[in-house]
Amino acid sequence: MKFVMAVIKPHKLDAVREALAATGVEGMTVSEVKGYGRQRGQTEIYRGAEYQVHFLPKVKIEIAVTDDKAAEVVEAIKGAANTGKIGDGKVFVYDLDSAVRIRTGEQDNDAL
Amino acid sequence: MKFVMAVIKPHKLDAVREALAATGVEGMTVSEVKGYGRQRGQTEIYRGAEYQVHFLPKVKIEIAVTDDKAAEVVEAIKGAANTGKIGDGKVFVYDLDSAVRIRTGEQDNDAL
Amino acid sequence: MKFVMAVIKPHKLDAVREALAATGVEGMTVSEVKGYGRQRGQTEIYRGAEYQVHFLPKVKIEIAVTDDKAAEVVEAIKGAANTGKIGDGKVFVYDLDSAVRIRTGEQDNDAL
Amino acid sequence: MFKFLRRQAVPAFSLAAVLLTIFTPDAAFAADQLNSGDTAWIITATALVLFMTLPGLALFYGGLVRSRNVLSVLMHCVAIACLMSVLWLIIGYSLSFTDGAGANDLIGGLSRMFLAGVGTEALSGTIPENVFFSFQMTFAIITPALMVGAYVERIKFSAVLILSSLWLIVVYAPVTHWVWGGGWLAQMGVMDFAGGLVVHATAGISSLVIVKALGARHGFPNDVAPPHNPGMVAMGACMLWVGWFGFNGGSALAANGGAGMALTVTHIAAATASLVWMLIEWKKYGKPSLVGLVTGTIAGLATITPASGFVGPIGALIIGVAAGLVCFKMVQIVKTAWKLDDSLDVFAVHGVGGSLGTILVAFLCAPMFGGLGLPDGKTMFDALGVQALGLAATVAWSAIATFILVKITAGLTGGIRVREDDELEGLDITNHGETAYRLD
Amino acid sequence: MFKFLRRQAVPAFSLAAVLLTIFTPDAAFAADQLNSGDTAWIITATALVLFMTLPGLALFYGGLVRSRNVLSVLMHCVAIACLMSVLWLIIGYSLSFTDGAGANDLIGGLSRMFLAGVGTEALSGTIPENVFFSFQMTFAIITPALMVGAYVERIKFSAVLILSSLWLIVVYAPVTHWVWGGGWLAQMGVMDFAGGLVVHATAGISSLVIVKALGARHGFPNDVAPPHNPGMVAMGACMLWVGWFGFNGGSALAANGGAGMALTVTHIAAATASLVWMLIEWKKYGKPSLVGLVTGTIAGLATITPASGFVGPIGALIIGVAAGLVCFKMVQIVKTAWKLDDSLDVFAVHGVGGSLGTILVAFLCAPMFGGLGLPDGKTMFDALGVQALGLAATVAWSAIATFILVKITAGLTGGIRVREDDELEGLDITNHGETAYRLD
Amino acid sequence: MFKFLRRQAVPAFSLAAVLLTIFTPDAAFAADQLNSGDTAWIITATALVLFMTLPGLALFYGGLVRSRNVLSVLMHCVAIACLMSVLWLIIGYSLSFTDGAGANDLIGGLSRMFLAGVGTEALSGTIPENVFFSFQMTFAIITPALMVGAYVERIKFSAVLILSSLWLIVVYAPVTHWVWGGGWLAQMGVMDFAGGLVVHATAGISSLVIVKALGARHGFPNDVAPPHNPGMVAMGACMLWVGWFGFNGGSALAANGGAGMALTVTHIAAATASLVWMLIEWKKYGKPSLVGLVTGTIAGLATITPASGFVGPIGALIIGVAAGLVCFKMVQIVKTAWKLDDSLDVFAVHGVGGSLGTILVAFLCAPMFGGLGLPDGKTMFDALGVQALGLAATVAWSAIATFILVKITAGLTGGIRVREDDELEGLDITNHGETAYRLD
Ligand SMILES: Nc1ncnc2c1ncn2[C@@H]1O[C@H](COP(=O)(O)OP(=O)(O)O)[C@@H](O)[C@H]1O
Ligand SMILES: Nc1ncnc2c1ncn2[C@@H]1O[C@H](COP(=O)(O)OP(=O)(O)O)[C@@H](O)[C@H]1O
Ligand SMILES: Nc1ncnc2c1ncn2[C@@H]1O[C@H](COP(=O)(O)OP(=O)(O)O)[C@@H](O)[C@H]1O
Repeated sequence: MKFVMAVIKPHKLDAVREALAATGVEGMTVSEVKGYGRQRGQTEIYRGAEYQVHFLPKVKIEIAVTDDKAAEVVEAIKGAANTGKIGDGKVFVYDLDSAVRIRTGEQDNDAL
Repeated sequence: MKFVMAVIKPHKLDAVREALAATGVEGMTVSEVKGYGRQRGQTEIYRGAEYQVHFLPKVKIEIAVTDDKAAEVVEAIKGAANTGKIGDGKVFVYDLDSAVRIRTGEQDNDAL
Repeated sequence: MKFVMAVIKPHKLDAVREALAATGVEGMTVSEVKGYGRQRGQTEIYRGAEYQVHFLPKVKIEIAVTDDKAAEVVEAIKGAANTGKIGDGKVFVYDLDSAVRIRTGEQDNDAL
Repeated sequence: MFKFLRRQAVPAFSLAAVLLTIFTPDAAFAADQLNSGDTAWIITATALVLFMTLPGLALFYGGLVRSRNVLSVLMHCVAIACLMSVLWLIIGYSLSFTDGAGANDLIGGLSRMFLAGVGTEALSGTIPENVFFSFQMTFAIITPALMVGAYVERIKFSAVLILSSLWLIVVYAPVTHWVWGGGWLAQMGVMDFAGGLVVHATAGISSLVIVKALGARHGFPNDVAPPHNPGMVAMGACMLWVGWFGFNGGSALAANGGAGMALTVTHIAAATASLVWMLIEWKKYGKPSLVGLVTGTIAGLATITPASGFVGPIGALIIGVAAGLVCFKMVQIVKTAWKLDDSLDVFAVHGVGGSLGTILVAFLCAPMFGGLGLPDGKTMFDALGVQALGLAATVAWSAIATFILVKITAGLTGGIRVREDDELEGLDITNHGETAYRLD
Repeated sequence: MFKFLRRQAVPAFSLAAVLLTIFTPDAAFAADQLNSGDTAWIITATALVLFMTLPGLALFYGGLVRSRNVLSVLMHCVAIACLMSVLWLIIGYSLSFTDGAGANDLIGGLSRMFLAGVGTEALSGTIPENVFFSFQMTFAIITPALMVGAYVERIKFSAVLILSSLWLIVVYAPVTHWVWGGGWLAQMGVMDFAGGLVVHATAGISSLVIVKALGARHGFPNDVAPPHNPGMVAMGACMLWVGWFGFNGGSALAANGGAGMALTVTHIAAATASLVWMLIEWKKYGKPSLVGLVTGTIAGLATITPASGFVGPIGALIIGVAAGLVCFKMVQIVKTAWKLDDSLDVFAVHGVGGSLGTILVAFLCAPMFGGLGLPDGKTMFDALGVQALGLAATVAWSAIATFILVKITAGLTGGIRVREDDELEGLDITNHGETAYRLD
Repeated sequence: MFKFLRRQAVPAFSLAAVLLTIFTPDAAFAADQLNSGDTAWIITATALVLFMTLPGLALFYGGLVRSRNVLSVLMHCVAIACLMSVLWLIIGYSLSFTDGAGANDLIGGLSRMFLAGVGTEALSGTIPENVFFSFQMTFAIITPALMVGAYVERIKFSAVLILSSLWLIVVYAPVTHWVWGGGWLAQMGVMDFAGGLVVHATAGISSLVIVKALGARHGFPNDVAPPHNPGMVAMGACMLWVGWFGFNGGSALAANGGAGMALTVTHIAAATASLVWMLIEWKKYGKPSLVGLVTGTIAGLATITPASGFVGPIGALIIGVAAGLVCFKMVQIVKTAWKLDDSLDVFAVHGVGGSLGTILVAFLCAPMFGGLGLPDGKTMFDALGVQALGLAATVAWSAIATFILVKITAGLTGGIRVREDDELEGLDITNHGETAYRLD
């Protein structure tokens, strides 16, 4: 199994969710994060003073998938999250040892 | 070392924390996430209009453990977080390369 | 590639960000988490009643790095986040399979 | 007895106005004399009505949108308040409340532009004219601000400012003149105590017209985000409720039993409509919600508004029940049947509520419902006719004028809607450069 | 001089009432005449007291619970406000403030149900009776709403509505009649200016009884979640403070030096008790907290309430110190010694504060403490006796009646407590289908 | 006509005061007689001004800091309100408003300590003296609370309490006596209707002095966190706006056309300055922000304050424009050129605004700007001279005295600044043991 973790722009979440659903992904976990990258934060101006906001709001998506599906999932995210503008985010993949569904106790691929 | 990541129902956090303490786990990191799975979100009704809430509030728990403890930790979580109802969540396990305690510089198993 | 995940004290975030920038790290993802460890939570007193706050606010940092940089990054975090007091946090490292930059489609080391 | 006389600020009418507004048995308070108690109350009422918009309405609406647009909603409300105040001083008040000479049936004159000639001594009834001016100003603020609820989360800020300004002059000022300033509806004796026509019907109808031109929010109707902060909604609703005491009670323009009755019936209608809304939800969806409860409150308040100086407590109970039932139903109809994204239900709650009250008052002012009675020689049918005519005229003018004003605004701003990616990213950061919650 | 005369709305007493309430040197304001200044102030005070509940108390309590229950707390407060208003119109006011004929010692009559016969002309003292009705209504709203603090985070919403309704009729209306409506305590000359007995003692004691029946929250006492939003608590407390000017100052039922003194002493007691609470915390825990500071504020306000028309500034300082010391101690005792989960300390703050003030006023109204003095021929001991008797009777009746009402409510609702998993998941989503904060 | 007479509470002056404050044509209201309408309004105004601080200012400031310090800001405001109230009772009022005999030019006497001798009958003009006391108390609360904006996020709580207390006695009370209490500036006829000198100039200048001694926040100027909750800022600003009706309108000490004009011009200046600030931002940065808009509001309000009883609507428009332009510029200058971390711009907004209004009133009170005119025999230059002198004296005394008081406070508290790691961790948890948002 693989664990896919992506950081995307917040307003792309709906599009990504739909793209993932289309690939048959049945579950994911999402969290609000702040990101720092080439897009060097932003400047907000309050009362004329510039405030350097180093971290921009991003959304992190985590999806456990079977090995054979990993590539497709990465592609789906890439496709849906891409705006061509800086700050679009990244997708990371690493190995997953095991997975368990708490409710049923199902293991690994069955648990995804 | 193993890294155990679990997504559970928010109101089960206290029970899981206690169950983990009982297994001797001394540290964990918790965050608020939103989950999407078999439990297909929920509908909230405001002024008669139905709002599809795709993601439900969940809690994510991360625990780095020694290899020998991993199974026990997974069991503890399963036991404490189970309500038998859809949306109970999942536990994922993957390999951890190294760990460091910042305060002391202790490494790996000593750092957990 | 390696994935470095660190849990630190919130007010050390700026120092860590600067230390990481100094090592040439160009991107990271940050989230607010709650931690539980040797530092056994804290007690807040409201109207004379003691409330046991089991989890303390922490900040989680995630950085994907090339293999050769991992050690340096861990050192930078250790250096900047250390206050010598309990609750300073931990750094975890694990293997990363692949990385993709969504905007350009660059892969792996190029994507970091 | 007639509202228009009570509101009228033109000196020529003031003697009559004063005589008519005195409810005290003591006739010794003669015309043209300041009453410090009345003045104290109307100054206070002015503060209360300002409080309805700032921050009441702003919070009520702000909590209903998603968090990435909350600041833009607050911005709309505050900026409208500022701009309408200045326009009211420059020309709005004069057009509404002075004698328009030959055109007086339709619109007032220009003699009070910049409050010319109004010093500290000028009276309007038993209160200083500057207090009357300020009290009315708070109505001119909240009326365009009500329409914010229709176009949130997708409109350009520049369009908000231009449209509201034009609307104040072209829709609000004339209708105010018709009803309260001695215009043709006032002459016919239309009953609109505190703004069922002037405030709620105008804003409600105009909202529909704007929504039609603007289009729905991305994702409407199936995938719009739910209210981001129902507690903020409730807080705003509570402030609106408290402030409405000034809105309706202050419309008596005196501190007397008329004001007291107005606030009593206002309160009862609000409470009743809230409970009705709650019970409908409980029955229909199994759970009564906070947002529903306080939406009922606003529906009750809007509906009692035109009637608040004419009905008694029993009338208020009836209006409360009607408001809850009808407005609840209309919210569904607008969104589901008409498929219009009147996002925060300005039409269904304010437009429908204000209209409903305008019609109901013709019946409920009857003594048999504990009302204060019609003027001598008038029948219920006479009254109903005038009310219906007033409503029809107000609706027609609001709709037509707003339709044209939206076109003009679109011309001036290059389209009144923001770009889609700005909408998705949220108006707070894209239009105002700010982030609402930074709770780390 | 006696409070009950001042509150009394029964026509038969109104002449005396008016005469007694006139503090101006000018006797030319005769009985049965409307005073627009008094009316202006009491209308305003009505708005201020409504503001105390909506949103003041709602926010104060809402911030103290955990975030998954905040909407349910707001819902409780708003729904109680609505329901009590309607009940007050139907029967509460009449039972409290009309002549109960043979039963008048204990309860009023039914002649004012639905405000029958009260038009715009009816007066109560120098103000319209509808204003008096509305002012008192806001007291009938806040009193059951105070009890929300006792049962948050675990009660069924239906139980809240039923219990509050019964309580208004069975506990609040009779005690109000006893003290302010010409009943037996009024006849004995009990001093309760703005509701130490009527409001705070009744709500405080009844809270304990409810808590006893309801049981503690899951996790109590060691593992209950701390306040989720102390800033919201402080905001609510500030609104309560401001609104309390209407509560105590308005209880003079006139705009005069009596009202002015009432608000002066109210403010001083609140400020003093806040500082005392802050200092205790600083000494005891090393850090003064915001929640502690504003809890002291409320303790001071509750404690001065019965005394606010009878004491001077020195008395207010003394009451402030006593309130801070005693209420702080009682909070610990209820939770630690008695192990009762009176979740937001309704008994310790309101019950104890109101009772304390009720007793202290017997001493502090003496001129030697700058008080306004006892009526001729009364000694401090006489007064103390009456106050103690009034307190004992109020406590006894509140406790017994509430005990029975809780049983009835439990019967009607199938137990007043929610299921445990609903409690754990939070009342917002399980009882009202809503989520409080969606800040993404 | 002169403000000082109007404020004056010393019995010896009260006859003149009353005569001068009566704007009604009816001279039948004789001296030494309570006016219930005036009293109703000033009681209400007292509530409104308290509302400005609690919670208005607290929220306005609280939203501007980062989330880890928001509770400490609320705590500062509430605790200052409590402490100043008690000190005002003990000695502040007496020093400000009684006759200081030989020293009367500079300071009042001690005869009214603890409100000695002030019962319910004592009058100050047409209102009870206890109402005048309370109204003034709310000014004595907000003035030191304004300074909170200068030292947030890094000061010790103990230093806040000590410094504010000393400052009330040493800076606020004397300047109040000079201007409103019959002191030397009052005798020269300085015009300060509602506190341009007494409130805004004193607080503004003193803020700079404190900032200089305290040092900048960690990270200033490049790396300070932006406002954590602009919606809270706007909510607070709205409450300040509404409350300011009581501040300026109440300063007429009567419910009449003077009060009405004061609130009219206050509102217009606030609206205008908001729009000006918005337009500058829009032009300069491409986006108008909510925080900017409402900062303009406060600038307009502060600037009109000294002038609000003397100018007309045209004057208010001019003051609004001037306030927007000048205060906007000053915010930049203080932070960028002077590199002073006056964190929430107390000096640039309040100090500069209040001073600007104090000077402008000399011109704008002229009838050619629609103003109410100078007293007979006075020229604009006479007036300007007095205003400039008053400003210079106020600035000088505030600066020197505050400099010394900061030293004393530092001595008593072992340095007024918290340790650096407490600053980084945030004052909420380190100084008050509380967490602001727990939204899980
Ligand atoms: N090395 C990294 N490790 C972890 N997260 C990263 C890394 N680089 C970027 N990110 C995340 O991806 C987001 C987008 O990256 P950024 O460099 O701004 O955009 P782009 O990929 O378009 O160049 C960042 O805000 C951050 O959250
Ligand atoms: N494939 C997955 N990858 C990541 N997280 C998942 C995945 N599947 C489920 N989750 C997380 O687990 C939660 C519970 O899953 P769900 O399918 O609703 O319940 P159940 O396990 O009872 O069938 C989801 O809300 C989501 O946060
Ligand atoms: N085994 C673990 N797995 C995951 N996170 C941990 C673990 N142990 C500690 N942490 C995280 O590190 C933080 C600091 O740990 P703690 O034991 O309190 O401090 P120290 O490292 O100084 O002993 C905790 O709050 C928690 O977030």
